[in-house]
Amino acid sequence: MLMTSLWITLAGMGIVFGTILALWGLMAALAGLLADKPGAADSPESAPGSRYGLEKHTPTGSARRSAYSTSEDKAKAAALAVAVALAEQETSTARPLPVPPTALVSAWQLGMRTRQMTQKGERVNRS
Amino acid sequence: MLMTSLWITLAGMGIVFGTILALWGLMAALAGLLADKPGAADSPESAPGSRYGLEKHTPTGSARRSAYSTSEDKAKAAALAVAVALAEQETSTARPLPVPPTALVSAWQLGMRTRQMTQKGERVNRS
Amino acid sequence: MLMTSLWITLAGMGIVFGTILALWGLMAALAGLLADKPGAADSPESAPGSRYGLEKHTPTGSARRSAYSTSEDKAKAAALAVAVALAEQETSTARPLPVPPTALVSAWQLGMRTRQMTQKGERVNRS
Amino acid sequence: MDIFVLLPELLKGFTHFTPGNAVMIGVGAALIYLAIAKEYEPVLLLPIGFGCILANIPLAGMTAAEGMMGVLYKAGISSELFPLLIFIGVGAMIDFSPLLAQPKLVLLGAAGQFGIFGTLILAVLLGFPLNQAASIGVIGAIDGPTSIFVATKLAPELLAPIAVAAYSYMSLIPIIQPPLMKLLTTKKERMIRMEYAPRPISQRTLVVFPIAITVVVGLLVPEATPLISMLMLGNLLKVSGVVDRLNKAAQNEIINIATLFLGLVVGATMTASAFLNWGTGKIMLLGLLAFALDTVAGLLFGKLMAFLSGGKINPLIGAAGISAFPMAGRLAARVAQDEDFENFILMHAMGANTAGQLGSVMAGGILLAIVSHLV
Amino acid sequence: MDIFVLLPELLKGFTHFTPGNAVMIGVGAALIYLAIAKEYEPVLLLPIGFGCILANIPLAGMTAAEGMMGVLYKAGISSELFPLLIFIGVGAMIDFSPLLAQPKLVLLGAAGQFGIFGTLILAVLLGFPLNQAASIGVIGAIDGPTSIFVATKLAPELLAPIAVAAYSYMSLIPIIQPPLMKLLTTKKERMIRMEYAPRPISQRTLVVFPIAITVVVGLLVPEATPLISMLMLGNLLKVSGVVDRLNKAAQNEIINIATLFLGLVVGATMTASAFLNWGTGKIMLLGLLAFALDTVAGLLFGKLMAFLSGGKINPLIGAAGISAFPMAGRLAARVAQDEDFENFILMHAMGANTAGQLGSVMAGGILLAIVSHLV
Amino acid sequence: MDIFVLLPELLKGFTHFTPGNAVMIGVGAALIYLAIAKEYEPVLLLPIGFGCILANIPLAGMTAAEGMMGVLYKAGISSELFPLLIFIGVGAMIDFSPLLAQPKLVLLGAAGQFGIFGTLILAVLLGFPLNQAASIGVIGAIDGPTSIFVATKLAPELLAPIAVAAYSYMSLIPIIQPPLMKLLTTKKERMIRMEYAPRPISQRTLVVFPIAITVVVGLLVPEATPLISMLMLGNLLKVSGVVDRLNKAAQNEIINIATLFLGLVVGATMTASAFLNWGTGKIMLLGLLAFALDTVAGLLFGKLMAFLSGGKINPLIGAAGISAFPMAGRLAARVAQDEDFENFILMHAMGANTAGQLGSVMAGGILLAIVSHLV
Ligand code: NA
Ligand code: NA
Ligand code: NA
Repeated sequence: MLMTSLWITLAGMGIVFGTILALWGLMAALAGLLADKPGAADSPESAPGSRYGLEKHTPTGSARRSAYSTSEDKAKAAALAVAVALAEQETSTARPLPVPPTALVSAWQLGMRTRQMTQKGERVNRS
Repeated sequence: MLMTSLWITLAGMGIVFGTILALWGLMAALAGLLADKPGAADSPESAPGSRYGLEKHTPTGSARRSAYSTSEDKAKAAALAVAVALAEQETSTARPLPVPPTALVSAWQLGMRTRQMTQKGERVNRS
Repeated sequence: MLMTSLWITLAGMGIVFGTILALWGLMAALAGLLADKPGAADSPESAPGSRYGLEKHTPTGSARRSAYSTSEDKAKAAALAVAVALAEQETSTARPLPVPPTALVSAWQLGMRTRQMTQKGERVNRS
Repeated sequence: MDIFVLLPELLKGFTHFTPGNAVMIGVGAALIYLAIAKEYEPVLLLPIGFGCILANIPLAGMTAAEGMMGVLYKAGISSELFPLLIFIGVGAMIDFSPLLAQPKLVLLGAAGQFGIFGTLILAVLLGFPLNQAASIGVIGAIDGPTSIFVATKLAPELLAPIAVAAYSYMSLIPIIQPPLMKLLTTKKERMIRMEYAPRPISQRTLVVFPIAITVVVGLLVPEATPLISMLMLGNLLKVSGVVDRLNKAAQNEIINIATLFLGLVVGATMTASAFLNWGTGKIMLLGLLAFALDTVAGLLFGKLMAFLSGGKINPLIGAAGISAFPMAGRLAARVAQDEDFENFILMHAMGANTAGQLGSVMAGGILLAIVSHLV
Repeated sequence: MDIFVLLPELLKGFTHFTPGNAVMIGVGAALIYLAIAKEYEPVLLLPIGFGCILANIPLAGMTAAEGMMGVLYKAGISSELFPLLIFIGVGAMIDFSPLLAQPKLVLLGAAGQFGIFGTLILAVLLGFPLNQAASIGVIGAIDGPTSIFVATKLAPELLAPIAVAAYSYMSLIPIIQPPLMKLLTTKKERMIRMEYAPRPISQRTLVVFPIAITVVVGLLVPEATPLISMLMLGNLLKVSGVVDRLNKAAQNEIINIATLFLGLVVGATMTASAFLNWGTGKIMLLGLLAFALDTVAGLLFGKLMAFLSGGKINPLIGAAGISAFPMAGRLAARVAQDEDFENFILMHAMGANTAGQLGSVMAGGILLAIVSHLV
Repeated sequence: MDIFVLLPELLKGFTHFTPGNAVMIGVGAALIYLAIAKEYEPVLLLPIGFGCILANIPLAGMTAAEGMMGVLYKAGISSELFPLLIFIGVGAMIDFSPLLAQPKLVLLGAAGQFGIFGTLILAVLLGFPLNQAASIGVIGAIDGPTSIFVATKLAPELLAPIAVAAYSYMSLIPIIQPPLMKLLTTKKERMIRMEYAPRPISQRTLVVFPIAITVVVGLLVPEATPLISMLMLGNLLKVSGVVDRLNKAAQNEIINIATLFLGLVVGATMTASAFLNWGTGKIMLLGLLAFALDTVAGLLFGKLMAFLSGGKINPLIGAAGISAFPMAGRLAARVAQDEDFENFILMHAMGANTAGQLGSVMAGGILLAIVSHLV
């Protein structure tokens, strides 16, 4: 019985890593093959995020990402990341107001969690 | 058969009153045991209604209640009650506009009923 | 087998036309019997469209219709039709924004179709 | 396939159409008229009326077991799912704080249920068997889902007339009650002003209340558990303040869809054979009586409390104990204001009104317990 | 558990993968491409395409009776619930006032159905049995839910290709119709201006209309009752103006959920064995023909009305009688405007278009009646 | 009907009430307390707690097969519909572009699954049969729907404790992970800054990704297809940008209703007999271990990648590979910022986090495949 479970662990983790490696290849291929030709990236159609209006609400918006993914400017990225973080904090505490559906969505998975983090997280860090 | 139904009435109303008495005790206990310590009532968490943003729409909002439940000022209560009544009249007739879900909710149970009251009620009162 | 299908066609189209004729009579009767008495048409209740707030979004709004159905002024009708057409074009491309439900509704049946029309339609017309 | 085969096929709709069908289609149209022109509980009477019309179109097969209405009946009525889902939404719309602020008002929620039992007695006298008489009595709960839930269990064959009575009269409250109020109370009584200095209600209390009610009522009246628990679940979703998306779903998606289908399916049971008989007439009559008896009992008990409290309680709020939330509550406050514009008893009336909602559900469960025990 | 047991277990997905599966996954991807890149009825073609992919992943078991797709198929297709729920939402989006203002336009809704029967004949000639031929013909209803409803009853085995044809060509209307319009009408005809001085339509009329239609069509064509009644119920919810929450539920929750699941489940029937055969090809071809025949018949009947009315009617609106609401209507108005920018026939075209919607549903019901009578 | 018949009838609720019921009602209340006061996954723990209370009210009959909970269990759990519907909504809320921008991060999604298997071994050592041990292990997927989906198939009798553990600990991530992070990583490692110069991701890529994942994972791990495909369907609805109404339905109506009912029904399985035993205690303990093992494995693998990459990768993002989307990702970024406020690894952490979501689903499917093959 123990042997079996060890076998399962070996086989299981093996297959997990195998499958994940396959996905790595897949993603590398996709991101390579389907990348936008230079310049095209600016056209409203192909710019990721520009198609979905919800993006502005969702936790990690490719809209935001693509905003600086093309530039190497670290500081800008940092500033943005902070803005994002703050924005999320607000979202999480904005529940009482009649927020748009997607914000409520975040309120679910991310809202209360982010808040817990602020609370507990700090508690932990203080210790 | 008639006897049976009389028995049912006796037993039924008896049990109803019995159960209701139990609830009376329960509520008295709850309201007593779980009352906010003085001062705490001001904290955003414990102030009833402050937690739900819908309150502003719902028929009899504890938000409004708690607003004057702590004060003895009758006149204030009166003024508020009027405001509430008027507000509800409006809600009930505001249906055609794209109202928020909760207002629609009232529109269901309270909207048309309030309106009927105004109509029929008055008709009755005039007679 | 072929005879049967010819029979079905004959009978089928016959019944379709028969039923449609019945509907014609029905509609003529309805529109006649239930027409508003002159003057009444101005009262907010009986003016079609005034009852539903959604109208402003729906493709062919009787609200708009009734607006000029009573006047013979062609030019006005024309101007309105254009406005309508343009409005619809916008609706169809406004999807990315958080649009009200009904607008989304159009976005479904009419949005992308209208757009296709503009695209393909023009392509065709140019040819 | 020649014309002699085709013709009867063409006219089968008419050849199977009975005068009864015609009458029932008229009834359906009348319900829709009341829903639209008079705005009598439109969200329910409109679908009921439309379902009634569908049930009386011959050979349409929608009410067959595998037809749309048959499928929905099985999914939502036989399973009792629809009334319970509606209760989740209703619970999310009720605010119990006026009641919690003045617990003694809960007694009015008991008195307002007498109509249920009074009507049961009359129904028995009119010759209805006990299970049917009880189902008819529950029209006196003056709470649609409760009536439907109990009728489905005791006498599903009477579902349609009972639902129609329950919802039609619900809309007539502003016509049924005021005369009785004027008749049974003196101007002096109606002008009684009530102190409003309730203890503040903590959010803790608001949250514990629905849970405690579910457990206590569940232990006292197990048969009432499904109804009371779903009502309290909805209320908990609202007062908890941490599950807004569930709260909104309860107040919208869930209650809207359940209401539309419940109405359609209840209406679809209104076939000529099932509906066109003296029984239906008697039920409509008894239903009206149930509403009146509830109001009278509520008012008389209100007068008793007024007397015992030494004129500190306005008997009008007794009429709000019949449930019919939130209309009866607002109506009582209004009638008081008609006597004396300065007299505001809205919060007391709403307290009695929510008590009536609780009382109705419990009375329904109690009746279910006793009768299913006897039948 | 050694490697020799494990290995086949590891590769079973591939060992069971057939070339047919590969092709069908390609088909699914193509449908998703059309949905996203070309915006061909995306709300339906995207779920259909995704469902098609799911159905061709070996051993996933989602299309088994107890798998997700199997459960949804039983719940929504076998029960015919999904197309009917979609019709409630569609009905709430249709405005019949342009038609009520010009009742004679309803005739165009009959002519536009010829494609159904013309295609049936061709399908029979191509060797399809009658039940299948009829189901294929109903692609000519140019109304997704109608096609699916009829196909489910007469030839469920053809559900997928029929649904795919119906919805793909629906999006091609702007490519299919204009050439035929230009071919069959003279510039002079296309430039005919139409008076627009309809009688004003009272709200009373708008409310009675859906009820009357339900009863009359129900009596004339019982088999069409489910479809027409749900379409009219949705319309009644909208025009009544007193049940906004039900109206909104119909236009959103109900239609959205039904559409998503309908698409997934229809797509999940697209297994290689069921889809990859000459029949599918023939059906796609016949479907295209059905659209063309509808348009031709509509235009010719439009020309006839133009002639009989002494040039008072623009034959282009005949092409709007095929249904495909609301696109065909707007397209006809557009083509007229291309000839003469001052020429506005939008309201007439929409009248014919809504007439086509009614005609399609009735024709579907009539075919169902006749064929189930013969098969 | 005399008092001697009535009395036991009156008190039956109490006479059937067991101490076990009392304890379980306390457990339910505790879960509701955690949901409201501590905001631990309230949308799930609140319904679970309420369902638990309902299941322990004697004679209420709600958990009977024909009772409300029984009906919903059959409709949504036995059919596996609820967790899959929830996944459609979750998928519509995930953004995979941070992962697509840095594909190598996907490896962290594999390491973070070790807890599943480590826990399985411990469960076996504690004497659980294999099917139960595996179900307990899947708590380590740290993804509610996956745990419930697998447990339903392998050991439905353990559904309640597994769901409770999965969702309670999910909320404790901010307490469970930081100490382990501090313990296993040096300050220097935590201060590693990561370049963020990803290739831009085209919309084409975002659209093809969910489709490709469905097919590839479906072929590699057929048992994972239902979960992964619904997750990807939701994501496709969002990124396609052409089916906003379906996207919104997935993110609201569908997920809200499924979540409410899933919670209620899971809670309703918490009867005293099924829940009050040592097994439950062990499961809660093992669940906690699963979370810890996942985190440790993730961190160690992160350190390995940091070493191999020559200090270019911050090992903290390894802790985000356990899934628990999106909290674990944000937590890792936060802890890094606590060391050096200028250090922003949010995008890398979210990439690892979404990889963890994929890894969890696949690991769940793989375990299902292996174990159902052995049992
Ligand atoms: Na009552
Ligand atoms: Na057609
Ligand atoms: Na995991």
